[in-house]
Amino acid sequence: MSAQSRYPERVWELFSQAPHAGRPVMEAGWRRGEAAEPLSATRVRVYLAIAQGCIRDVRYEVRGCPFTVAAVALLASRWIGQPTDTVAVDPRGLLSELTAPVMKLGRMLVVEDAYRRALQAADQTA
Amino acid sequence: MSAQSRYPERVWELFSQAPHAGRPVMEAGWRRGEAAEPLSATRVRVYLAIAQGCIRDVRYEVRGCPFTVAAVALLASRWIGQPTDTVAVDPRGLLSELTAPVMKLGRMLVVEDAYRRALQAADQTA
Amino acid sequence: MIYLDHAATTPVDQRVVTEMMAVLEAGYANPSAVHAAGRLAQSRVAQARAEVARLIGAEPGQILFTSGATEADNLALFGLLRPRPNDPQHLVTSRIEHAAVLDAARRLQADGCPVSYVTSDSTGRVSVAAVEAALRPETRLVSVMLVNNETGVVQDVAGIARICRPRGILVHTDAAQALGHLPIDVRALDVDLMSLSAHKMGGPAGVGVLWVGERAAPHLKPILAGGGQERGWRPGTVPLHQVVGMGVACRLSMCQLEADIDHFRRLTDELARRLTSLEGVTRNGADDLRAPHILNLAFAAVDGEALHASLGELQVSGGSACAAEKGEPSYVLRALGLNDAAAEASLRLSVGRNTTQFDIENAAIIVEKAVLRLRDMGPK
Amino acid sequence: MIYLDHAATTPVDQRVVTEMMAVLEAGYANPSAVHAAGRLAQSRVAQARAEVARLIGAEPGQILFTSGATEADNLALFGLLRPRPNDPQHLVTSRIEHAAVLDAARRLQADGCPVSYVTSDSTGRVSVAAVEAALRPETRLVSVMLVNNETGVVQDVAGIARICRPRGILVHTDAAQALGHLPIDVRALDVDLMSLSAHKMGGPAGVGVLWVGERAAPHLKPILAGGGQERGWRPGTVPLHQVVGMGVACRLSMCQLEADIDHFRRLTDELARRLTSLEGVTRNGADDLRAPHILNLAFAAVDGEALHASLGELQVSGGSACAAEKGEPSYVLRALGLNDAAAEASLRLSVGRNTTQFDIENAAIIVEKAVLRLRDMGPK
Ligand SMILES: Cc1ncc(COP(=O)(O)O)c(C=O)c1O
Ligand SMILES: Cc1ncc(COP(=O)(O)O)c(C=O)c1O
Repeated sequence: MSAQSRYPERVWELFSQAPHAGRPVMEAGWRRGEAAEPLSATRVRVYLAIAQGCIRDVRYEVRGCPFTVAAVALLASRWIGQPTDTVAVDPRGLLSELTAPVMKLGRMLVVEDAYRRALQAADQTA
Repeated sequence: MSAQSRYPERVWELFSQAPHAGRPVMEAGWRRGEAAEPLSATRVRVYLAIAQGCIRDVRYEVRGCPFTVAAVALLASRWIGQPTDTVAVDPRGLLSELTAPVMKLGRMLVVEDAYRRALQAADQTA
Repeated sequence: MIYLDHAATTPVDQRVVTEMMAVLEAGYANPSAVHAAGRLAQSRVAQARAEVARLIGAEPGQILFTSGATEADNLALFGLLRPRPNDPQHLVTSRIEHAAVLDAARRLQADGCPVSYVTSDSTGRVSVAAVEAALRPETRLVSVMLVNNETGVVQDVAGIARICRPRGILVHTDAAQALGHLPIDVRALDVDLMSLSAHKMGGPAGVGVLWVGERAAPHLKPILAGGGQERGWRPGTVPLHQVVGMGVACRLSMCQLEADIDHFRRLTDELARRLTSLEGVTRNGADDLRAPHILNLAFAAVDGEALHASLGELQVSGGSACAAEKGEPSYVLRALGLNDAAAEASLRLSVGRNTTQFDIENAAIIVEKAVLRLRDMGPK
Repeated sequence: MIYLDHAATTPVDQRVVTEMMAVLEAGYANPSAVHAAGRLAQSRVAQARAEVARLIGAEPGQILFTSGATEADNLALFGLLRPRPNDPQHLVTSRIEHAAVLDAARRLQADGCPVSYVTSDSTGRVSVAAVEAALRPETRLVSVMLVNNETGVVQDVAGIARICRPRGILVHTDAAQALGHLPIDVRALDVDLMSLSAHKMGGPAGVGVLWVGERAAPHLKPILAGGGQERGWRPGTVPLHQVVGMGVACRLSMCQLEADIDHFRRLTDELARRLTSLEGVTRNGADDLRAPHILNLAFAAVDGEALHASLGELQVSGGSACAAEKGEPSYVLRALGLNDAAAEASLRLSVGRNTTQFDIENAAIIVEKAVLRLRDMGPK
């Protein structure tokens, strides 16, 4: 028995595998959005590769609790391949999808901000 | 280990053997003295066989705690063979001789009374 | 040694020892700690809670572990009654309660809580009418034990609860002597709080329970301050081996309570038959009201201390262990109408699972011999 | 499983288990009962009292058994301070005390006792000067722990006692984390009351001690009411196996304290050496002040919850077990100047007798891997 039994299986998997985590090798051509919450020192940075109105790829950096990491990773997997005008973040939806406690709502808002800002950002033309 | 370890060895021996205990077969010729203390229901009856100013024999009946029984028995052994004008009871002396707790003083006074009354009594001439 | 003092404490059942030992050797961690061993420990605590609950017809969540029935009694009284100048909180209890309740009541009284003490009748029972007569508009709590620890007399706690319920008065019962000796159902009794102790029924000393029903729960305040263990009612690291021990003892009782009761009853009936055949031996407390494991007899025309000193290897109590330590005659027996001397010349004989028919025969012989010798020695 | 949470609770030493089981199986009776088995039990209690006393340089008669350090802490504070309108009884304590002291202090405060809370400096120590500054003419009691349960920092209790003595102020110290980990001498410390717990040093949970020195004894009032056990200060049947277990644990510590300390120190030093070689790892509490068995480290740039979740089979605490249950960041670490996030990203690593060099190597690898992965994942 280990710490994983304290988290829903899905959350644990996303937290421990963190698919798509990392920074793009070359930031040129990626949009970037960042958000933070100082009290818990949560920080999320999202990178989106967008071409022809479509999200080709997602990368992220995150410092946060397992639910936060899971939410960021979940959205990354889900957004890849979507047209930019169909994607959105629903913080309460994330909470219930991950069966996270309500006190995690603040962190889901950080995740939303980071994704939203990345979507609205201009390309990083280096 | 048994109850005896709660009592001084001397007291235990006198209580469990109770030498000279009992009522004389024929009371005629014996003097008798009795004393009681109702709260603890202690009762002591002493019989003295006296001839020519000398205590030839002692018998007693006693309902009382082990210290009381020991005191009555101790005096019986000690008085047998003594001239009546040399015997006496010293309640405080009994306490210390039997290493009894002070709260037993009242019972030693009952013992004293019974012996004193027997000494002062007239012969039971049946 | 013939041990007929099970009402003071019972040997720990071998099956309980085995499970306690397993816990001690496994070295589980603090049940409050967040990590894996802590969670394992928590599930053992939950199991123990369920085992106790099942034996008294309660919910596991209502079982609050304490260091014993003494603490449980204290928690019930101090936890519900807070003396305040402008809010008199009246307590009704009985003169035959265990020292844990009586001393707590006296302390509350000293702090400004009005307390009424109801006495028992000559059968050893606190009558429902007497409790009812003591009730006041400001009565908050009634505390009457389920089985008296000296006479074994079973109290009419259900009857007492019945008159308290419509008045909104909470009812506590100290069931330390009842657990494992009577079927107990908190719903049928309709009480609000119940104190239990493990070491009176084959479990270890140093662990007990306060059962807290839903009417009492919102009002209960803790005595001890500290960590949030036991829903904040009882701080301190929960001693896993102890709690497991109490759980196992209750589980065992669950499956052999009827057999235990038969066994206890047969032994005490036999002992009573033998000893009451002596002259001047009377029962303290009505025979048809007594719990199966306790027999209390008064011996006329012998000195109490001499009687106790004459029992050799037979181990019994005069009164409760606590009263015995103080060397005072039993207040419970005096409430029955006995004087000091008669109370002291009484024996409480209490049996347990390991007591045999042979023990009873030998005990009867020892007591009979002692009584006859002392009477023989006494003034006729 | 690698268990580095000995400050929460230690496994019971096998030698202690063996002696406890012997007691449980022998089925000794209630130590208060007057008969032979009771007297035998009493002599075992007396022996245990002497064994605890010897380890702290006290007299056996001053050892008061309780259900643990929580109850001992409560008894010290509630037992000495009685809030009264016209007699302000001021308490000085620290912000880094265990919940048992802090919650008791808060309760006293709510009941009308003025309380001053002294904070620790960034080394984790409560300075003597800060305590002195908090003293008032009406100060009755100062309560400062001997070893903090989160940082392991040893407090200058002797220094604090030195300034209290001439003012006639009583001094209590919670030594739950010190017993078995430091040499303790109540005379040298010159304190008046000391709380101890068995399950922090190889003994069973559910038993502790309040040592009561001669200056405090005349003033101490019991919390619990009931039978006259423990000189009237602590009613309830004394749980013999528990008390014997604590005695044995103290006896063992008496003869191997130096070896234990060496062992603990070597292990935590090694762990500190390995982990502080990582960047952004700092000690919580000054290293030269810490008890040998506890190491508390802060890890920069990682999320605390994620760190704890990443430790796999390594079992440690963030703060104390009690604080962890509430899910609040440690108030002790915040007193050191850490913010919430930094306090949460801290690990308390505590070792025991059975911890091996191999455990330490593996623990270091687990922590290092977790920290590097989380940092790698985080924004650079
Ligand atoms: C009726 C009753 N209540 C309470 C107690 C105290 O129980 P414990 O020893 O568990 O504190 C006892 C036993 O001494 C008892 O007989
Ligand atoms: C410093 C300190 N005091 C008191 C306690 C409480 O001890 P116990 O679990 O014996 O009640 C602990 C342990 O939790 C502690 O570390």
